[in-house]
This record gives sequence, structure tokens and C-alpha cells, in this order.
Amino acid sequence: MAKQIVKMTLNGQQIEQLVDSRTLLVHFLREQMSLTGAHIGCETSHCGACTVDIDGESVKACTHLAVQCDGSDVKTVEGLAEAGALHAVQEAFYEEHGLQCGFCTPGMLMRSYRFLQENPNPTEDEIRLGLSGNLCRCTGYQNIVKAVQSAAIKLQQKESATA
Amino acid sequence: MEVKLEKRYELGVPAQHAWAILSDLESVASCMPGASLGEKTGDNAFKGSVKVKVGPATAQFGGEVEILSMDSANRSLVLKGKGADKGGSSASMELEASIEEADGQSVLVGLATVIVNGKFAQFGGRMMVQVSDVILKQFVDNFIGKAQALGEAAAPGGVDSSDKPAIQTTSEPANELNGLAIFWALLKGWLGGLFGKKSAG
Amino acid sequence: MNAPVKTPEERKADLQGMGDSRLRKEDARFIQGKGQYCDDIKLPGMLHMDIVRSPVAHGRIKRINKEEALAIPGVHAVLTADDLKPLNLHWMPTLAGDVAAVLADEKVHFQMQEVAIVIADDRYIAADAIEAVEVEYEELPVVIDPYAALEPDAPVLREDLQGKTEGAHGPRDHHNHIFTWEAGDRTAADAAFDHAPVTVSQHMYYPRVHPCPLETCGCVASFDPIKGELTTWMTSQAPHVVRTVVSMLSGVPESKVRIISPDIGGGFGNKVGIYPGYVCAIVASIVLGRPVKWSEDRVENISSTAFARDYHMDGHLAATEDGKILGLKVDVIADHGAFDACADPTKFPAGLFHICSGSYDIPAAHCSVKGVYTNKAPGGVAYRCSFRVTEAVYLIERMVDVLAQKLNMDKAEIRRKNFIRKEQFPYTSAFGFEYDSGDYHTALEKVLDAVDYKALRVEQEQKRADPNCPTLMGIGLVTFTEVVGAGPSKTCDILGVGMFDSCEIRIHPTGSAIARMGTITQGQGHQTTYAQIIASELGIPSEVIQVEEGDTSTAPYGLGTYGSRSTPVAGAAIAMAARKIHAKAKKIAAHLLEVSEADLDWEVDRFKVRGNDEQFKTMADIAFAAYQQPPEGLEPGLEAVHYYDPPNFTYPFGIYLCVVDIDKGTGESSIRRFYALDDCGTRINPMIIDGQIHGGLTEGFAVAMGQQMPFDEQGNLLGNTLMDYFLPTAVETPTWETDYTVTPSPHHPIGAKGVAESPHVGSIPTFTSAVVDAFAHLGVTHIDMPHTSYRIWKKLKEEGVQL
Amino acid sequence: MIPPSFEYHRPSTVDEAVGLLSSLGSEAKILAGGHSLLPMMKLRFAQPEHLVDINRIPELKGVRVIGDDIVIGAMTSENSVIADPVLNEKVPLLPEAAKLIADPQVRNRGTIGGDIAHGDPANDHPALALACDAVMTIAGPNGTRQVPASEFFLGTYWTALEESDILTQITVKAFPSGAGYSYKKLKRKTGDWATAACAVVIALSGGTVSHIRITLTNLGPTALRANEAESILMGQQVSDALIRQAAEKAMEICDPAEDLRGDAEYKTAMAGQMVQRAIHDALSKAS
Repeated sequence: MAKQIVKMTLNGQQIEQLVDSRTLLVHFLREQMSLTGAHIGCETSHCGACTVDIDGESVKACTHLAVQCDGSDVKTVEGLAEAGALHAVQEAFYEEHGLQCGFCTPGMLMRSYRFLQENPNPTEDEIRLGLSGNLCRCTGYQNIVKAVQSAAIKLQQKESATA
Repeated sequence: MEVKLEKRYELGVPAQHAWAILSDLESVASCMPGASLGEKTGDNAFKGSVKVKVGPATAQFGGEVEILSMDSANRSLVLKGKGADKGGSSASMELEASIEEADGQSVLVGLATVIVNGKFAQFGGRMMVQVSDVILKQFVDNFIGKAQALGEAAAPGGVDSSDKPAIQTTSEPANELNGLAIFWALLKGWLGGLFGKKSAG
Repeated sequence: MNAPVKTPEERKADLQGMGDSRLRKEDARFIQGKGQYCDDIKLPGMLHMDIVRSPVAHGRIKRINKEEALAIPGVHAVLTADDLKPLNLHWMPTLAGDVAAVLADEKVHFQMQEVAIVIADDRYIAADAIEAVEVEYEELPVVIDPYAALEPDAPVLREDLQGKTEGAHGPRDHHNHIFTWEAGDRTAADAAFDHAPVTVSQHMYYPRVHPCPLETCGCVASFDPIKGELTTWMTSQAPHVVRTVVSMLSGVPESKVRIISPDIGGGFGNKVGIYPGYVCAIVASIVLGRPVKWSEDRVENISSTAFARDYHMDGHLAATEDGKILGLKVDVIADHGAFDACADPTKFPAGLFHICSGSYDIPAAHCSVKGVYTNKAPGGVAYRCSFRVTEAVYLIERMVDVLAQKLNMDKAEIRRKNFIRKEQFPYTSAFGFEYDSGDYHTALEKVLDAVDYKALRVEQEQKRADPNCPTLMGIGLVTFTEVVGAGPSKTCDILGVGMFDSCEIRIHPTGSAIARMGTITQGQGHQTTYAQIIASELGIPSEVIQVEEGDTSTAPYGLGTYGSRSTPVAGAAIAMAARKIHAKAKKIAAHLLEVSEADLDWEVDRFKVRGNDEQFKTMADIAFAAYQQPPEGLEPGLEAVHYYDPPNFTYPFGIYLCVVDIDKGTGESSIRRFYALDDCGTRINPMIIDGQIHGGLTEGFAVAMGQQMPFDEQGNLLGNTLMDYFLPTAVETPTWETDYTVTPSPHHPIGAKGVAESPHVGSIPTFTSAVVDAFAHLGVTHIDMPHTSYRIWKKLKEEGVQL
Repeated sequence: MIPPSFEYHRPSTVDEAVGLLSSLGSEAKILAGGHSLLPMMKLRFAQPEHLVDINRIPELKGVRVIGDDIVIGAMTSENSVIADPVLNEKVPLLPEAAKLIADPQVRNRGTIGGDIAHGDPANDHPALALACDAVMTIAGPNGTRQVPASEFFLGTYWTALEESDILTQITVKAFPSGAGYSYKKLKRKTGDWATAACAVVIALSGGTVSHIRITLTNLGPTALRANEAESILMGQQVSDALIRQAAEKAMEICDPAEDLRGDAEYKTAMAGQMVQRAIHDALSKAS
């Protein structure tokens, strides 16, 4: 079986792992690295529950090979909170009741985290389009949209505070 | 999933040569892209396999093919093939094929009912008709090639009176459907405007 | 220093009890990726199972060749029905009194049926191995249409039942017939129709759909050969029922079976059933003595576990000229697939379908449901609804619209005229249900005012009059009543176990508490809301109340979470258990305060001596005393268990209104407005209720507008990935407006009725009502779901509507 | 759903990639964005023995202006197309249409070249390439060659690419000044393929049509260019009646496959709708 060494930065830490070339990133994260935040919902890149951040872009880890991440900077939901402080999108999803069963949440959070950097001051329509690669069966998205709006404000306040 | 395909292909070869190929299962099989005949399991039955490549997708079906009836007088036969692949698909095809003679021109007429079950029906259904078109054109090109070769083989002594000359081995049949062959098949298809009517069911 | 004295209102607020939009306790782990779902569980030495499935919908298995698969390094076992036979596990009983094949025994009955299992070191090897298992089938004629299945010469689907003329629910009159179930009074209904000046009839098909939670089904089975103990983590909405069934099947004593439902990524009915995958993983673990994980993929999930609906319904209404309904008749052909595996209370093979007289005072009614076998997957679960209530509500709400059209009456007017009036409650329906409480008229007027119904109708008239208007406008109105909270054990049981539920509460010496229930949350927020009930009942802050569910070794026996039964049944058990503690606490307080119980008043979080605010004992004081110095004759400790057997169901209701605009050119529909008023009785956590309603409305939207499981004649299920099976994204999903009235349930300890399913049940007919209304001026009375652009366009064409 | 085993190769130049493809033969497949290939592998429809990952070949990425050619690297992602200033200024149809492809995550991985090379009539870029008179640059064992879009798409899943070829560049020219453009795509939901879609580029001079392209997605074995529909409008003053005629002409060349999105009749009718709407929208942007 074709195994290769893969080096990457995972949630800020340098790692070096031996992976089978066919290992999907989502399985690598969940089983080899025991980071079970990214979930498997559809396996055909429709539901977004496996969304992670690779080199500053949202990617669906169920349709990406671990070997493709060689030399990449990968961030998962486990790496979202920094120095014990929740990220603004995490706070906002909690405060706005933006989750129920929690299964889509890591993907939603990782997508929202990236989306708000792509578009720091989005309209509701832009938020809905920005999250259109993530499915949720519980919330009807209404509170997720509210959460992203609230996170946007939190982040802008942080910005102006540090500026 | 069931698809019916009605096809007419002008062959430009003498009818009896065309029939000579059509009536011989082994040479028919060798015209079928990716098809190969295995052991004889009955008078008119063989084990067989066919490998089809469509873009990045590959399907390898193993099964049986049998001539259900043959009418040499009218140069027509009914053939049934069925098989399964390992990935959870099964397929069967019943083909009524005949050689018609229209103003000296021989025409291969085919009415095929293809039934596919399992994964291919579930996911591949969208493409079934188009892909079948492509495969059949490849088949016909090989078929014409063989029939023409027969003609050359028979000449100059004129066309052998018997309807069943010895089959000459001609150009090696494609061991699988490949992009380049399809390219030509389609180009010819379009130039000749030979696409048949189809009905998805 | 003295803490400032707080007013009772302030102390009440501190409790975060009932009525408080308390933020969810469960979120902390989910937002940090620390939820523990079944597929997250990893045990030492764990093996992986994958399943070989049938590509054909009906066939005889001629040959299974395991050799090639067994030769793959890392493959531990390949098991087929023949391997399960000696254990007598190749078939299993279903909750509906039928049997279902665990692994196909000589014959396959539906596409994707389980044929063999492979156990391997990891899921990659297992996936390779199932490809290597060769199965040869002799294909048999396939029956997809239940009407065709009932033809005299239809193929025999269930050879194992041949000659059985008696099924679990009465006589079988055909080899593909499962049961015929009736409710109401046929003679009375016929009489009503005989003399009625107006009658209407409508055939409607409620398509086969799938609950499709984002997390598929799966389990990790771990058998300890030394202790003889079986522990299984499972995506189950009813772990205790599973424990009982597993014990019955495996012969392992129930005391040595432990079922744990960890975090569950949505259920919606998909996770009520007991599937072959679970059973096989358990068998494999017992056989191999190692933990075995099974994780279903999405295609397997949609194709093989738990479809819903698939009801072919004929409705008939009899009425007076001025629209008073005199009688209702319903006949249903129910497609149950290859095995009758519906998860209904034992005595109700069609669930609670006989709620189909709805919110209306109908003097005479009768319904008949005929269950039929076809070559489709088994299931028939309650997809975010109480048993078959979605079908029932759809039927009656459609029929009332049809009648209104026939009489040229307004939808709202005909409903006003036929509503069960406030003063009629408790109301006994012609089907025998005793509706607990309701105030339909008030709720209806509230909605009509909120949306300015009159103005909408005027706008619709103008648009209909304008041939150049690019859209058709439709207004949908539904006024539904649900029956939830199964159920009273005198009528409701599963495998003979009454459908009660339970709660155990322990107050610790320092005044914090732990509570355990027989239900299991799948996103409803039990850990948050259950604590709120206890907080209000006992005056202990929600924050210090730990709620645990889903572990059969710690939680008291309960029937689980489905059919909106958690609040109506477990919620009541919680209140009753709390009240037992409250009563004991009062004795202790009286003892501590040296007064008689009669002299004590309860205030928020304390017993105080009547007329003296200074003399009191808080629940925290009392808890400590309970362990330190209980009064004479009173046993130490402060805890209680209560098993609640509801005296009746609860009957939540709602009034939904929808405005849809249909593009005459493409058939695309856009939901301009959707207004949902729900009355679920007492409201425990408004924030969570709104969230549940948003979710239910969205699932209803998906069902009505796009979900379907299409089969071709060969029984191939077309469209079983999330590319084709419609789960709306944030872009397609409408924005929801919610509202409420409060009509408490008189028989429920806290007056709560349950809510999470109403929006699904109520919204589906509302969308259909709106789409049909867009065509009503053309004489169209009904259009079957799903209302995809394609299907709507075909209707536009049929009706000659041109852009 | 687990992909079968394969050898993974990651060349850093086009030559290296072509070399690999020709030495590995028909069992090698190119891995671009992977959103068509990996799902097919997970469903075990495709079982290549070798994957040649061309994601780390710098020369295949980005948009460059060379004279009046706009050269788009085949491995330029959909989101890069959407964001690219040159394309937004000179060929705005491409960014506008790319926004309607798949979803945000997939657009980060999915590439314009992968979308074209797959030869799937349901993909959007083939019709867009036809509408932009794109020229494909193909690198193969015998060097590079150029094939115009009009000769590139040969059938379902079949293109002018041969086994060891790599599509390296898509070259387009800037739209005529003042040209209007539009891509109208009817789909069941976000992320879905088109039930029917139409791309239009139109330029007017002196009130009459001086340049027009009408192309169609998922309405035949390949993307289609509606030449006859174009000629109805070419040189004319556009009227609703003419637009309707053009739509009818376009419908005549449609030969869509029936699937869950609808039957041939519906898809053909929707082609007519999309053509009309795209022309109206394009006109509203033309000056």
C-alpha cells in the first residue's frame, strides 16, 4: 500500500505523519489525529459538515486527500478558540441558538470563520450564499444567520478596539 | 432502469458480408469495444465479459451472451447478454439485429433494450443514452472494418457465393473503449448524421 | 458581610426556570468540536464492519463467494445469513409484529438489502472487501406499486409468510397484504353521506420520503467475553427499548446489556428502528470478542433505513350547502415495503392516523388503512411527527380546502364554521380521541389579522385579472391539531411495554442536583429545558442541575424520544418526581423551623413560615438537613423516582399561513411569507421553542417542495445522495415568522403539550394549500407533492398558463 | 464511501506531468479539484491505479494578459475566477457565471480547467467557453497544440484531450466594448447542476446587434452553441418577438437527457426560458 510522509501545520502545530495516499483528509483528522470535530454527513461534498480551513480557504475534507495537505496550514474547529478564549463565531452561535443537534456546527463554524474574513460586513443574502455549502437539518438556518450577523459585529468591535 | 435504443447504420458493404459477421457471435463480440468471449456454455451461448471506460469511470461486466434465435433467410437474429460487475451493478441487453438491403446498400438495423440495475442505474442513469450511443458507434466502426476486410479477403475471385466465408482476423479489436476511438466515432457519426432515435424509459 | 436581600422576582430570575429563554447547556461541547457522536468513539482493538448489499430489488441468491474477500489482509470475517442461522439471528422480530431479515436469507426483497457483512481492521479494508464478495442473483419480477402488489396474480414477495392468513393485526386476504385497520363508525359515516346535500372526494398520494438526519445511523458494539457483558453505543432514539430487544435476540440477560445513546446528530424518526446493521455489529462483536464499529454511509442511510409516509389516500367529505361538515371517510393503501417494520404503538398499525378528523367537529367518521408489501425498503417511521399524524393532518386539511372550493367558500370561513369550539373541550372526536384543550377561533383571527388576509386576497384577485403578471399567487391556510405524547399504557405499548416515561432526581447535600430520564435528546435541548422544570418546581438554579439521558445503566427505563413525547410524558415525570421531593422537603422544613407543615408557604426557592419573611429554609438548607438531621421517622436523603403513565395524549394545535409566488415560465415557486402560530400549552423555553419551530418548518418545506424517493420499474432507487435528495440550503429556505397562544393541557402536571413536530406536520399541507390555491381559479383542487419546479411547470402547461 | 487504492504523484511542472501520464498510461488520471473524480472513486465507478495531482504546478494557475489575449491557467479555481480583476473588467461573464457553480467550498477546489476537461455536458464552463470563443491550450507527449472551444467538446465525457494530454490554458479575448452578457441557470437548489442554462454575450452598434453568442448547458451530449438563434438576432434591432424566435431556434437543437430534474420536453422548454431571460438581462447591461 502506497504510504507517504505528510508534513503540515495542524491547528498551529507542526506535525509529520505517515499516510496512505488514498486516506481522505476527514478520516486522517478524525481517526489518525483524533480530531473528531469535523463530521461526515454526505461523503459527496454536499453537506459541509467536514469543512475545515486549508491555507486560508474553506475546504470539504471528505473530498480532499490527506496527502494533498503536505506543506499546508490546516485549521479545524478544535483550533478555533485561542488561548482558551472562544472565537466570536463560537460565542455567537451559542448566544443566538445557532445550533441544535450540533452535528453540522463544526462545519458551520469553520465556514463562518472564513466567510467573515472574506466578507466582514455581509448582508443577510450574502450570509445565506456564503453558507450555502453547509446543510443543517435542525435550525432552519434563521438563527445561524443571526449568529453570523452577531459575530460580524463582535469582530468589528474587536477590530476597532485593537486599532 | 430501462433504455430502448433503435439504430440504423449504413454499412457500405455487401449484405452477405455484413451478415457473415453478424451471424458469428465471436466476430460480433470482437467488434464490441472491450468485449471478449470466454468458454462456450451451450450451442449458441458463451461466457463473456465487457469493459467499458467512460471518462474517468470504468465498468467491467462479466456474464453470459446467447443467441436466442437466428434467421439466415432474413439475415436477422435475437441476442441476449447479461452480466454483473463487482461494484453492485447488473446489466442485461436484448438485441434484435438484422441486415437490411436498401437499394444495394446494406444497413445494420438494431433494436436494443438495455436494463441496468444497481449503482449504475442509480448514479449513471443520467448518461446512459449518450454513452450507449457512443459505444454503439464504436461497435459499428469495428463491424464495418471487419465486413470490408471480408470483401478484400474474398476478392479478386469475386464474392464468395456462400454466406459464410471463413472469418479473417483483421485489425485487433479495441480491448477497451478508448477516447480516441470515440473521437472518430463521433466525428463520423456527425458527418454522416447517423444518430438514431432514442427513447429513455 | 451580608448579601443584599433579593426580591422573590429576582430570586425567580436567578433560577432560570420555566419560561426563561435560557441559553443551552449542551452547546459548550458542540461549538468546540467536543461533542461525542457514535462515529467519534474509538475503542482499543476496535474492528470495522461494512455491508454487502443487493443491487437488485427482488431476487434469489444463487451463490455467495467469500473467498476473495477473506484473502484480503486485515479481513477478519465475512458473515452471511447461513452463518447467523445457527444462532437463529438471520431473522429478527419487528416492532410491528412482523419479522425482517437481518441478512438476506435465500432471497432479497429490496434494493440495497443487507446480504453479507465484512469485518476488517479498518473501514478502508472493509470497503475493499465488500467489493470482493461475489453474490450471484436470479432476478425475480419486481413489484413497486402497492396497487399492483394486490393484484391476484402479483408475485409472492414474502415466501416466508406463504399460507399465513392471520397477521399481527388480523386477517390477511392476499399474499402481499399485511393488515387492514379501521377506526370510527362506518355505518354512521355512510349514513351521513347518504343524506348529505354536498359531498367531495379527492385522491392524494403522500410520497415516500426519508428523515435524513445529518448524522447517519451507526453503532459500536463491545462484548466482554470475560464478564459476559455487552455494551453498545448506538444512534438510538430509544435505548431502553433497544436493550430489551437486544436481550431478547441475543439471549444475553438484560442486566448485562448496556445501551448508550451518545450525542445524536439528529433523529427525526430515522433512529427509532432497530436495523440489521446494529444486530450484525453486535453479533460480530460477540463472535470475535472485539469491539466492532458500523457507520452507515449516506447512500445506505437513504436507501435502507427508515423511510416515512408512502400513503395513497382517498378522502371523502359530506357537508351541508353552507359548509357544515357532516361526515368524513378515508381509505388508505399504505406501502410498507418488504417487511412491516413501522415503529408504531403495538395496537396501532397505522399509528394515530385516526386523528384525521383534525380540528373540526365532525359527527360521523370512518377510516380504513390497508398495509401492503412491495419490493422497497422497510420503515414507515414517524418523520418528525407523531405516528402517521402528518399523513392524517395532510388528508383532512386538503379535504377541507377541496370542500371550500366546491362550495366557493373562503378557506378561513369554512374552518371557522367547523372548528371544535372552545367550550366543547374536552371534546371526544368521532374516532374516540379526547381532545384536552384548544381555542382555535382566537388563534385563527390572530393570524388573519397579523398578515392582513383580506388585503392578500385583494392582491391575488388583481394578479389573476392581469394576463401579463409573470407569477401566480397562492395563499395557503392550515389549522391543524396534533395528537402527541404517546401514550397512555391502557392503549399504547411497544413490545408489550407501556409507553410511560420516567425521571429520577437526586438532590445532593449542597443543594445541587442530578436528574436522569428515559428519553434522549437529539438536538431538542433536554439538558437545558428539563433542568428548567426542576428549577421551577424545587427552587434550585438550573445551572446546578445536571441532566443525564441515554445510558440504560444509569437512567430509569423509558420509551425514548419520538412522537413529541419527551415533554408530554418525561416532562410530566420530571414534575411529578420533583413534587415527591418537594413534599418531603416540606416535612424537613417544618421540622427545622419547628412549625407544622400547615404553617408553611412555598415561595420560589424556600419554605417560609406564613406571615414571616425572616423565618424560612431554602431548598439548599433543606437538602443539607436531609443528609444531616432528618426528622424522626423520615429516611435520610432527598431523591425521588417517578414513572409517569399519561392519562391521555396531548393535542397541540397551530394556525399556519403561507403566501407563494409561482413563476409562470419555469414553475419555480418562492415562499414570500410564512406565518406560523403554535399553541403548545405551557412554554418552557421560548428560545428553544422558536428554534424547534424554525427547524420543523424547514423540514416541512423540504418535504412539500422537493423530497421524494423515486423508484424505476426495476426497483432502483434513483436519487439517494444529497445531490438529488432535497435538503434545502440557507438560500432556498424561507424566513419564518412565528407567533403563539397558550392553552395549557388540563391533564398535564405543568400544562405542556410538546412542540417540535407541529411545524413539520402543519407546514406541509400549508405549502400544498398555497400551491393549489395559485391554480384554484382554474378549477384545480389538488396537486400531489413534491412541488418541484418541474412538476409545477407540468401543471402550468396542463392548465394552459402561458407567460 | 472509500476510494480504492492508488499511487499518488505530484509533479511540479507540466512537462513532468505529461511525462508521468504517458509513462503510466490509461490507468493514470489527473487530479485537479477532485470534486468530480474523488466522488466517482468513492462510489467505485473510477478505480485509477495512479493519480497525478497537478495542483502544485504554478504555471497552471492565475490569469495573465498577453497582448490582447487573456490567458487563464487551467488550474485557476472558480473563486479565483470570481475575484480576478482582469476577468471582471474584460470578460465579466466568467466571474458572474462562476458564482452559480457548486458552493463556496467547492469553488475553492474546483478549477475552470477541470470543469472543461471533464467533458460533462452538465458542467458550466463548456458553454461559457463557447460563448467567449475560448481557445484551449493542450500539452501532450508531442508538444502543445491549440484547439478552439468549438472543436473541443465531442460528446458526453469526451473531449479533444487524449489520454496523456493536459489542458493547460484557456485563452479568451476581451468582450467588445459595451457588450452585455448574462448566464441564466435554472437549478433545483444551490450546488446543483443546471436543469437548463444559457450564456449570452451581445454587443450593439447603432441600435443593431453587432456581436452575439448564445450557448447552452446540459441540453445535449455536449455544451451547445445556438448558431441559428444567433443569426436571427445578428444585425437586427432586438425586439421581444425576435427574442422569442431566437429562443425557439435554440430549443430546436436541444437534446437533453431525462433525469430527476425533468424530461426532455421540460428541459427544452426551460432552455427557451433561459435564452429569453439571458438575452434580456444581457441587453440591460449592454451600452
